[in-house]
Parts: sequence; structure tokens; C-alpha cells
Amino acid sequence: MRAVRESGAVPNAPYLLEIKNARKEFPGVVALDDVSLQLRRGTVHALMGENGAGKSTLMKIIAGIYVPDSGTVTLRGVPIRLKSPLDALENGIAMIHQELNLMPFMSVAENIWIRREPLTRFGFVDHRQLNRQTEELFTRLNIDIDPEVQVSTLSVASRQMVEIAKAVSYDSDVLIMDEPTSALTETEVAHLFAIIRDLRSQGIGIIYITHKMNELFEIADEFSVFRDGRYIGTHLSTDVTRDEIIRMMVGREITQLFPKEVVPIGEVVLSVKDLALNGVFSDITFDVRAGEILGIAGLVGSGRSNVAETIFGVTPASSGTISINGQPVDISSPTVAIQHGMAFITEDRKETGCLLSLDIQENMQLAVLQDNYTRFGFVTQNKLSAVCEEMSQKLRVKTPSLDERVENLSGGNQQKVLIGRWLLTNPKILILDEPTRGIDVGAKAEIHKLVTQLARQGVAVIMISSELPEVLGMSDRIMVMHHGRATGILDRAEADQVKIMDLAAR
Amino acid sequence: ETVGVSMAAFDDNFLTVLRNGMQDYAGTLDGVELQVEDAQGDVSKQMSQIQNFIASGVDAIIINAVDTDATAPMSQLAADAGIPLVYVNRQPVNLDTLPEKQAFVASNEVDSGTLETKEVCRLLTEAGKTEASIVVMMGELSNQAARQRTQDVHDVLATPECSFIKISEEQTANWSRQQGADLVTNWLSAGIAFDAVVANNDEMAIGAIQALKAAGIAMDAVIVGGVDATQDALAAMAAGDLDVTVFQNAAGQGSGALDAALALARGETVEREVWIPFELVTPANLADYQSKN
Amino acid sequence: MTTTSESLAPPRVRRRKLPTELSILLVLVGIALTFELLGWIFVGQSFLMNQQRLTIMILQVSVVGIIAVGVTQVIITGGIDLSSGSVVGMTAMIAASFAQSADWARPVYPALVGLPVFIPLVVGLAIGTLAGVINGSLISYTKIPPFIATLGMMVSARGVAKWYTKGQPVSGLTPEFNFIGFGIWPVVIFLGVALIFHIALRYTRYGKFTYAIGANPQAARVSGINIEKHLIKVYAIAGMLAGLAGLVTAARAQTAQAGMGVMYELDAIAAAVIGGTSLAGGQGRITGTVIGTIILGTMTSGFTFLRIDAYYQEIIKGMIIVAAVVADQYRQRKRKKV
Amino acid sequence: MTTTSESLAPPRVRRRKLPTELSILLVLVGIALTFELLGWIFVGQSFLMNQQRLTIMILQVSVVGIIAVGVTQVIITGGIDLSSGSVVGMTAMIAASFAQSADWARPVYPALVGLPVFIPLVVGLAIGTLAGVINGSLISYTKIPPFIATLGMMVSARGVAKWYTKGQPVSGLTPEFNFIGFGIWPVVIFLGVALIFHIALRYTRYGKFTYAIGANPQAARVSGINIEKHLIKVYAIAGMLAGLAGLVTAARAQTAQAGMGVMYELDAIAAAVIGGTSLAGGQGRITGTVIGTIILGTMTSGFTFLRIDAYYQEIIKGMIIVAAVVADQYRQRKRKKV
Ligand SMILES: Nc1ncnc2c1ncn2[C@@H]1O[C@H](COP(=O)(O)OP(=O)(O)OP(=O)(O)O)[C@@H](O)[C@H]1O
Ligand SMILES: Nc1ncnc2c1ncn2[C@@H]1O[C@H](COP(=O)(O)OP(=O)(O)OP(=O)(O)O)[C@@H](O)[C@H]1O
Ligand SMILES: [Mg+2]
Ligand SMILES: [Mg+2]
Repeated sequence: MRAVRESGAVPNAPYLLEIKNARKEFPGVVALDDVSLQLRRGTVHALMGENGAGKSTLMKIIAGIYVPDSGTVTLRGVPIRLKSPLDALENGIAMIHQELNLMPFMSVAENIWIRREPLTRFGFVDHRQLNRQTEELFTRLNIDIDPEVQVSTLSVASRQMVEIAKAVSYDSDVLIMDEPTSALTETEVAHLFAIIRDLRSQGIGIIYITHKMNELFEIADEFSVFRDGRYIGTHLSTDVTRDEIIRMMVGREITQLFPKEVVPIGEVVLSVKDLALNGVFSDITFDVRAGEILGIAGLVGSGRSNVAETIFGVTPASSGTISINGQPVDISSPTVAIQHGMAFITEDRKETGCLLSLDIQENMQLAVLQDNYTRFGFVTQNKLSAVCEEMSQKLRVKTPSLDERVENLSGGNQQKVLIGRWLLTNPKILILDEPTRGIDVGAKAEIHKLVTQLARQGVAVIMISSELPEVLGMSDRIMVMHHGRATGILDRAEADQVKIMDLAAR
Repeated sequence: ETVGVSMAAFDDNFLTVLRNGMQDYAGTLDGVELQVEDAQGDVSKQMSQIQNFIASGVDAIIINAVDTDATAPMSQLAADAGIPLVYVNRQPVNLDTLPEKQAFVASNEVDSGTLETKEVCRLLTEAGKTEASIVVMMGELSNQAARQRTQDVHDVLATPECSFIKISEEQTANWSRQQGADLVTNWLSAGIAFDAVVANNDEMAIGAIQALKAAGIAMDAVIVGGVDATQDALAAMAAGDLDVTVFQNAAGQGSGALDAALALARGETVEREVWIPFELVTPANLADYQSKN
Repeated sequence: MTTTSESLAPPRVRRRKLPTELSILLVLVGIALTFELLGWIFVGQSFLMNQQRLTIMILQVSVVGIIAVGVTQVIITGGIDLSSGSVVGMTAMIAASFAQSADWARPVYPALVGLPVFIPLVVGLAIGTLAGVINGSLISYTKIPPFIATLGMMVSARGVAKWYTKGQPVSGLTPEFNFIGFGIWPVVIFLGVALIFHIALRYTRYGKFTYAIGANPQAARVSGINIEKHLIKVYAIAGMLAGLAGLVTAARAQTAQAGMGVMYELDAIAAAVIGGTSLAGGQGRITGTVIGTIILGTMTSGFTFLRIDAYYQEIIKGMIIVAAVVADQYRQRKRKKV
Repeated sequence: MTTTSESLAPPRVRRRKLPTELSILLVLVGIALTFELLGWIFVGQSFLMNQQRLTIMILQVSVVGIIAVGVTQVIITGGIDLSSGSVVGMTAMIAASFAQSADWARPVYPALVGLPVFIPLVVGLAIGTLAGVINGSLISYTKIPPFIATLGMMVSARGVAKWYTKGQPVSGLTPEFNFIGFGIWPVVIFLGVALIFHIALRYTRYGKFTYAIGANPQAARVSGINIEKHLIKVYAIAGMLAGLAGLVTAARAQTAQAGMGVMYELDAIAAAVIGGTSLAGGQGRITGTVIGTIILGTMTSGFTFLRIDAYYQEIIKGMIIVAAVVADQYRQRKRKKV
């Protein structure tokens, strides 16, 4: 079922894919308003825009997931009407979704080739061939993941790589990548870029969504900017500076991206000694002081998230001690951690963060219901509404109202809601695991400013990030991990990319 | 006239015959309309059905009680609304204190199990046994008839002439043929030997027969007894498999109840208790019953 | 957002959304009006203009309704409670055995007759709660699926009900005990319980935690909620309400029987789901459940009213349950997000 | 961004995992050995060394097993099928009415007696399939929860079963028809069906789609799977198997009754869940379901063998169901990742 013709127009295509005057409305939100976009063969076209600008929505239209309220899609000069993802796939359009979309209890190979499994003569799935062709694909893409393991056992980054491999395996003409690098560290990003360059040279058109400026300059040929569901403009990426793009995106200047302030460092607040979790990590020792930001860097799967989870009591340690203000404490569950003034923004917002079926306020107030905001078990609704409203204004959550279900928010805005949840607790110790994942530049600056402010107020901060510039820009000290061990702790003054990568690969 | 009927259950073979007897009879009467409801074995549902009947303004109500201990509030509801009420088949606990315009039509459950067990006892005696063991298959434990019929077995075996019989097993198969068959197979596999099967109803007795046959046991070696004289049971008896069953005149109860209800609705007086006797069925008198239930 | 540099997010309009129950309420109204219309056509009577019928419509489902209030909370946490019907039978039997009057011939405990009415009431609620605590503890601490834990309780509790008096009904209850099942008392209890838990779910921390656990248990745990403890609470409440339902059932029938409450769990779950509670957890409201319950009652009364043959009643009932939810879904259909 | 050919994931360990069914198989063995032991102590007999008992242990649950094979597939898609027990009753009634022998006194269709045996068989399978297709279509196209769609079918199909002959049983079936319920045929049918769908689930696209939809419907959809069409297939198969179960039940009892199959759906779901199928969807295997089914059968036989009082049987059965799953869970417990 190749491109369904809508009219008798003669294919005479300067563009591989063209969207004209697309409009999409959700109840209460105009996600896209009169948007157009052109994609050429053999180019990487980046989409830029704040959280909620409508990028994902537009891509979902192209991938056959949403039907636009109005507007046309033209593929290879032929107007087409995509009614389902299958339509899109059969027309040579594949997409990597912003949120991971894998079947957790199936193997990597089964996930990649679902619906296209090789069959034996008798119509049964040929598992040997299935695994073989996955190996081949992985070899081509230089990915090292066992095709036979269940996806549920993979780390987020590995899952992201599986998604990438799956999208590539369709051998499509148009490949859409919606923030494919938000869960990746620099090594994999470099790796992904190698893949992209290869695909580009084969004449494939790639639409690439990212919030990371440096990626734009590195990989994109041209880019389009969106703001509030409207199309702002398209430029060659060699023509503009980063500040100009930011201005196009947010409609105002953003002064400083990593507004690190030197603040007086206080007493040791959190002290971790010989912390270990059987078979996952061991020998983790570090201190964090009031006002200090401790960055944790490392490759994917190096165990950074596990350390954070253990400190917060999600997976209690098998040995070692955690002390707060000099007192050894037994953090046996998150409840205990919260009682000791900790807050923890987890890395996987879908799995451990959002209450998707509930509204923004219900999500934001969750961690503070334990204490201040209840009387005789009754929730003091007005007080809570006020603080949640204030927090979401501060974080620039883009939504018509706090009654909106979190499910309907764009990814970045969901992240902001989660950050808001934990900032409301007024923590003494703040643990951030990939806090700016999927967040636009404006909001990122905002979050960095907030973190700095908190540090100034004497909060001890632990920040895990796969974005080296962020770790370097924000941290007072950086702990680097490799295979479940700390390979070194660097001071702000001595740290740079090379040293970190060196320790991370050791 | 409209008569509301609440049956304890629709998927019970015996009650189906009763219900159909009542409906067929109503068909022969001019201007009598029946509204038959299925209480699905639920007391509360039955009470609600009565209230729904009252709200719809029926002329009389016939109840086949799910729980015979729960009839007092039902009588109360009907009496308050001034609507005549007839209990059928199952004896209400408040029989002696039934309000005006209420009656009871049934057979006496004490007889059913007694007739069955006595006949089994007679057959065993006739076979010259001086010691015999039987297995008892009970209906649903929460059901009054199951308890009464089981009690009857015990009572008969307590009499001197039948005291040579011992009960080796007593289990429930929930009135069901399938469960009956499985139960007997489980017994046989446990090496339990018995001379007779005394079942609370025919369905379980047929299940027992099927299991015995499947195990290769000759049917003249074991006496099997049931209650109800359903078509399937009579066929089994004709085939020489079932030895005893007890005929309960279902259709007679049904029409009797309807007559009583209509009479009460017309302001006539009716006996408070109308008894329709149980009758023992054996291969000897089988022919008399084959066209009945 | 053209120029101003300091423009924050656009001003919020606190949209007062129409409650989702509205749509299922419309379904209820639709069903009732259909009966009304058919009534005039076929029976020549009004369906609704009948005090007695309006009462029985709710009265006959109030026991299911009481259970459904508890079951709704369990479902909101993402669980299920199959044991409620059996717990009704079990508590009815046990509580009734402490409520027998002195002049009954064969009491279960001859030494314990004519006790003050609060004793059977407390016993009933305690037994229900205990069953719930067992359910909740199994689910919380052994991590077995709620389906299995409550299925086990369903089978065992029914066994206890039958074993308790070897299947004999427990009758001859004191008038004080029977009073709670008298007249429209069951309706009052049902609506009272619904009101209490409506408030609890919407305005208390208990409610917020219940929704949070259902929406995303992992997130709830990371946010400091003690899921284990909370689940035990929720199942305990569901058990207590099933116990209460057992008391009301026994009082209404003035006897307790081991078979009481069979299949009520399904009716209760159906009422909750018809009322908009999602079996996936995280969504649902007591008001919806109340409406769902009344839909079930309206159907039963409507069938008798229209003198629909019992054989057809079930067939039609199944269809209406489906149609009600389809209609509701259709009205609520938002543009679907993949 | 130094090197490119850096290995990304941690070094892989090729773990050949033991199948998860192993743990539930151990539970089955444990239960059987317990009965064996108790047998020697209290009855002075072996529980297992008895051909007849081993047969009945499976025979008595083979109908539930046939249903459970279909229900397992439904549950893997993340759905549920409450209608299977009622569909058993409905198909038993209707199919049996085409299987009556010429010498039966009161056949349902006097003109249609002594038909060749394939007619009732085809009728039975067709009716079951039809019920399944209706379930699946409702779920796919109206988006109502599977619980409601199949609950509606459960109520309606039972209604049809009762209405079909106004509650009269359908007896006097031809010997050819009865043959499929004779001896260990039900066991053969059960295990045959299990084998077929074990292969279908593991080695065909049908199976992959079934797991994919249950594991993550969004992912399945964006991968181009037509979820609607596939769900209809799965429910149709479940319906067909329920129809087959109805045929076997009627043949085994040599009669059809409207009340056949009541509560079988719960036993079937229990068998699947005990066997490791997750109600959340995406996980489960037919082998596990077969073991789960046999656990149920072993229990029933074991109770009779040990001569446990009927009143205690249910109480204990509930506890064993829970204990079996707890034991399984305990053995399988992996480090929990929040
Ligand atoms: N299913 C939906 N229902 C209601 N509103 C929606 C839905 N999907 C998206 N929206 C809204 O549409 C707008 C655009 O969302 P979209 O996901 O396209 O943003 P985005 O540009 O991809 O943002 P991000 O960078 O955060 O991923 C947002 O305001 C979002 O809240
Ligand atoms: N519960 C668990 N049991 C066993 N292994 C686990 C568990 N959780 C994580 N792991 C493994 O431990 C390693 C470290 O994972 P972790 O998520 O902490 O890494 P990370 O450095 O944060 O990387 P990422 O960027 O993927 O989050 C990974 O290989 C992961 O597969
Ligand atoms: Mg997006
Ligand atoms: Mg991590």
C-alpha cells in the first residue's frame, strides 16, 4: 500500500516530505496552528521549540498517529492521508518516539521485528533467523546488546538504542527522531550521530527533535523553529548563532545557561561511606555539604541511578552507612528519606514519576501531603492550590489549567511538574537524576537558576546528568562512576570533559 | 388477574417442571397472566422481587422460597400490601403463624429421603446383606432440602431394621451430575467400597451411575437411589441403572399453588396447608410415571 | 507571546469541568425514561410516579451498593476484591449467631441469646474488617495479585459460612437487630456510607494516596507513601463494608444463610465500572458508583414492571450493561491519544 | 566523544534462564507430595500410585482447562473473559439440541433427531466463536473495558441457555456425540488444545502480537499492529474454546443443562493466574496454565482421598490457592526495581 493518492497531482518533488497548513486541536489546547514544514532527501532537519510547542504533535501526524484537523501531507510529491501508524510505516515513514515504546516482557529481537518476523516454510516464526538478523543489524549499527534478553532488564539508555535500531530497521525514507538522545550519554550520542550521518548519505530524510543546542550545530543541516503551536521559521544551521535560535524559540533573551554561583559551602549534610548494593555497585564513599552541588557523571549503566535510589531508600543498601548531619541513619524506604529532608527526582518520569491519569495539582502535591497540608486527615485544598499554582508559574508549566491531566502534557512539561513536586517539600538534600531531560533551553536555565538558589539557601544537591556541559557547569565537585564503582572525584577547578571521559571509561 | 411468581432458581430441573406445570396450567385459564421471576438462589433478590410485584400491583403472589427461614418478612410485606401469598414446594418457617390470605402447597420433604432410604434398605435386606455400607451424596449444603433429605437418611438408618447399614462417606456434589460423577470417581480411586449410593437428587445419582460404569463396575452390584423422578432418571431406571427414585408431583404442586392463589385473590377461603404426597418409584411401577414429570 | 520578555505562562483559567459522572447520570435518566415511555405504551402506567417502586429500585441494590463503595476504593488502587460476596455470607452467619432472641427454639449459642444489639453489629464489622486486613496483608506483603488473594478469601469465606452451622440458617433474630434492615434503612445506610467515602476520597489524604497508588504505585512509593500500609487500610475498609452489607442482608431477611451474597462481588464491580471507575486504577468516583448501582436496580424493577419474561430478562440485562457503558464511553470519548 | 566503537552496554552474560513454569511445577509437586505423605499417615495408602486417581485428577478439570487455554490468551492481551462459563452452558444447550437421538421421547426439534455428529460439533464451535467475536468487537470498536463486555455476555449467554428450552435439560444424546466426553477423551482434548495454542503463542506471529498487545498496546500500535483485528481473533478463539468445553461437558454428562459451567470462568482465570499469567497482560504461558489447572484437580482429589469434611474443603481450598501463588512468587522473586 504505497502512497495513497488524494489527487491526480503529478509527482514532481523538490521535497521528500511536505506538510502544509497543519492544524491540530486538543480539548482546550491548540497544539498546532497553520504549520508547514519541508524535508529534503539526504538532510537532517532539526525541529526546535519550547516544551509544548507542538513538535511531537506534528511528528505524530506524519507518523499516522494523529489525524490533523486540517492541512495536507505530501510524500514524494504525492498527497497522502495517513490513518494509522501502519499506513505511515508502509509508506516509508518510521519514528522514534519521545517516550520509550517497547514491549517490556519480550526480547530485544522480538521488539525490533514485531510484525515483520522471519517465518519458516511452515509459517512459524524463525527464531534463529530472527536473532541472526538482529545481530546483523546491531553489527551494522555497532550496538552491543544481546538480542535475546528481555527488554525489561535493559537500562533506559540501552532501550533507547533498541528503539533507534528498530526505527532504522524499517529502511524507511523518512526517519523521525523525537528527542532520541535525552537518555543517552555523550558516547552513545556520538555513536548515534555516526549512524545518522550514514543514513543521510544514503539519501534518507531525517527529522530530528532536540533541546540540546550543540547537537543542532553538529548534526542538523537546517532547522525549523516552533513556538506555541505556530511555525516561526526555517534556517540553515550554519547561518545562525545559538543566541539567535534561542530568541526565535522563546521570544526573549536567555542570559546564562549554567548560572553557577559561588556560595558559601557549609557543614557536611550527607555522608555516604562504603555504600554497596549486592551485585550492582560497591565502595561508594562521598560527602555533600550544605550549599554544595555534587555532580555524578559516568557512562550509561555505570550505576549512577542505582546509587541515588539506594540513598533515597528505594532499594535499601546491602552494606555501608549513610549519615545525615553526622548521625548515621537507616534509610529503609523513601518515607524515611523524606522524613530526613531528602527529595529525589527520578530519571524515568513515566515509570517512577508521573501519575498519568491524575491532574497536575494531584501530581505536584503528592510529596507534601504527608505533613504540612493536612488537618485531621483532610487536605487543605486552597492552600495547596495556591502553592501549586505558584510553583507551576515559576517553572513555566505550559497548560491551560492545573486540572489538566498530566498525560496530556508535553514531555518537558511533565518533567517540570515532577520538579515542582519535590521543590514543594523544601528539601535539605536534593537528588536530581537527569533533571533536565527533555527540557527546553528556557526552562533548563530556569531549573538551573532554581538549583543554584537552593544551594545558596544551604541545600545539599546531588545531580546526576549525562550531559557533560551541565555537570561541568553546575557542580562544585564531580564524582565519576564506572561499572558500579566510583573511579574518582574531581574538583570544579580541575574537571574537564577529557578527564571525566577518562575516568568514566576506566 | 396477574399473579407474580418468584422461583428460587430457574436452572434446577425439578423446579423447572414445577414452573412449567404452573405456566401450562395458567395457559388453560382465561385472563390469568403469570409474571415469573428467577431469584437465582438469593434471598434478598427474592424479597426485592416481592416488593417489585407489590409496586406493580399484582393480584396474588406465589413464592418458592430460597430460604425457608426468611419467609416471615415476606409474609409481612404481602400482608401489609393486602396481597394474597402462596408458598409452594418449600415449607415456610412461619407456617403456623401465616397471616390471613396466605397458604402453603407442597410435598413433605421428610418423606422424600425417607422413602428413598427405606427402599434402598429393603433392597439391601432382600439381597441378603447383614452388613452394608453406603455413600451419601448431598445437595448444596446451604439448601434446606439437601439437609432434610440427608437427615432422613440418618433417621432411617437409626431404625433397628436398617441399622446394619453404615454410612462410609458423605459429601456434597452440589446437586450436579458432573460433580457427582467426579466425586464417585474420587471415592473409587480412594478404594472406598460401598453397596449403595444414596443421592439427594437424581442428577447426582446419574452422575454416580456414569462414574461407576466408567470404572467398569456392574450396575447390579450397586444400588443407586435418587429423588425427583426426572425424565433422565426414569430413562436410567428403564435401562436398569437406577434402582430407586421418588416422584414429587411438581406439576401438581404448581397447579395447586396457582389454584390457591387465584382463590385467595377472589376472596375465597383456602386451606392453609395443601399436601401433595411423594410417591416411591421403582422399576415395578416405572411405567406409571414415564409420562408425568 | 510576541514581544514581552517577562511573559510567564498564559493566565490560567480554572475550568470547572463537568464532572464525568454527568454522562453516566444521563444514561441512567435515559434508561428510566425509556421504561417510563414503554410503561405508558404497554402497561398503561407510569414507571416513575410510584413511590413504592422508587423505593424498591434503590432498596434492592443497597446491599450491593454498600459493597460497591468499598470495591470502588479497591479498584481505584488498581486492585480488585472478589471476596466481598462471600464475606457478606460469612459475616451474616456469624453476626446473626450473636443476635438470636431468647425465645428462639434452636439458637447457635444457647448461652448467648438476647444480647444487646451492638454486639452482633461489632462482631459483623470486625469479621469483615479482619477478612479485609487478611486480603490487604497478603497483597502487600506477599506481593501476590489481588485477584488471587481475594479469590482465596472468596472460596475460604464461603467455606466458613457453610461450616459455621453446617449449613443451617441462623434465624430468630432480635427485633433490634432486624431493625437495621427494616423499611428504607438499607437505603439510608448505603447513601450514608457513600457520602462518607465520597468525602474521604476527595478531600482527605487517605483519598489522595488511594488515587496515587492506583495511578502509579512506583511513583507513589518514591514520593514517600507507605503503599503496603495504605493498601491494608483500603482492603480493610472494603472488608468492613462487606461486613456491614452482611449485617444489613441478614437483618433484611431476618435470617442468615450460608448462600447469602453469592455473586454480589460481580454486581458490585459492575456497578463501579459502569459508574466510570477504571479497572486499570487511578480513576473512579463514589458518585459514579452510586449511579451505577441505581442503574442495576432500575433495570430489575423496570423488567418486572414491563412484565418481561424472566428468560429474556437476563439476556436483556447483559445487553443493557454493555449498552450503558458504551453510551457513557461514547459521550466521554475524547480524542484518543495513542 | 572520543572514540566511536566503544562498547555500550555492560558485557553480556548469556544467561539461559530456567523457564518460569518450573517454579509453579515445583508447587504442584509439593502439593502432590504433601497429599502422598498425609495419605500414608492418615489413610495408609499412596495418593499418586493409583492409575484411576491420576486420571480423574486431570479429567475433572479438563473442561476448565480447555476454557483456561483460551482465557490465558485473553489475559495475555491484558483483557479478561468472564463469559466463558456461561458460554459453556449456552453452547451445551444449543449443540445438544442437535445431537438428540431418534429414540428419545421428547426431543427439542422432533424433525432434527439422529443427525450426524459433526452437526452439533460445528454448531457448538460456531456459537462459541460467535460469542467471542461479539466480545472482541465490543472491546475493539466501542472501547469498553473487557470486564464489562464479557460481563454482559456472561449474563446474556446464561439467559440464552435458560431461555432456549425454558430451563428443561436436553437429554437423550447420540452415542457418537457422547463419545467425545467418554473415558479420557476430555483429557486428550484438553492437552491437544493446550499443545496447539502453546505452539501458536510461542512460534507464530499470532502469538507475538498477542504478547505485544498485552505488554504495551501503544508500542504494538505504533509498530503497525492492527490491535482491533487481533483482539477480535483472540476473543474469538477464547469463545471457540469455551464452545468446545460446552460440547465436552454435555457429552461427558450425556445431557445439557442451563446451569452448566457456572463459575467455571473463575476457575479458569485462577488456573491461568496460578500458572503465572499476569493479569496486567504481556506475560503468561500455556504450560503454566496447564499446571495451574492440574493443581486445582489435585486439590479436589486430595481432599476426597484424605476424607476431609466437606465443610472444611472450601476453607482449605481457598488457602491452598493463595499459598500456591505465594510459594511461586517467593521462588521467583527477583530483585525488585522500583
Ligand atoms: N493528547 C493530548 N491531549 C491534550 N493536549 C495535548 C495532547 N497531546 C499534546 N497536547 C498538548 O499539545 C501541546 C503540544 O504538545 P507536544 O507534545 O507536541 O509538545 P512538544 O513540542 O513535543 O514538547 P516537548 O519538547 O516538551 O516534548 C502541549 O500544550 C500539550 O499539552
Ligand atoms: N534492580 C536491578 N537489579 C539488577 N540490576 C540492575 C537493577 N537496576 C539496575 N541494574 C543494572 O545496574 C546497572 C546500573 O544501572 P543504572 O540505571 O544505575 O545506571 P546509570 O549509570 O544511571 O545509567 P542510565 O543512564 O542508564 O540511568 C545497569 O547495568 C542496570 O541494568
Ligand atoms: Mg515532544
Ligand atoms: Mg541513570
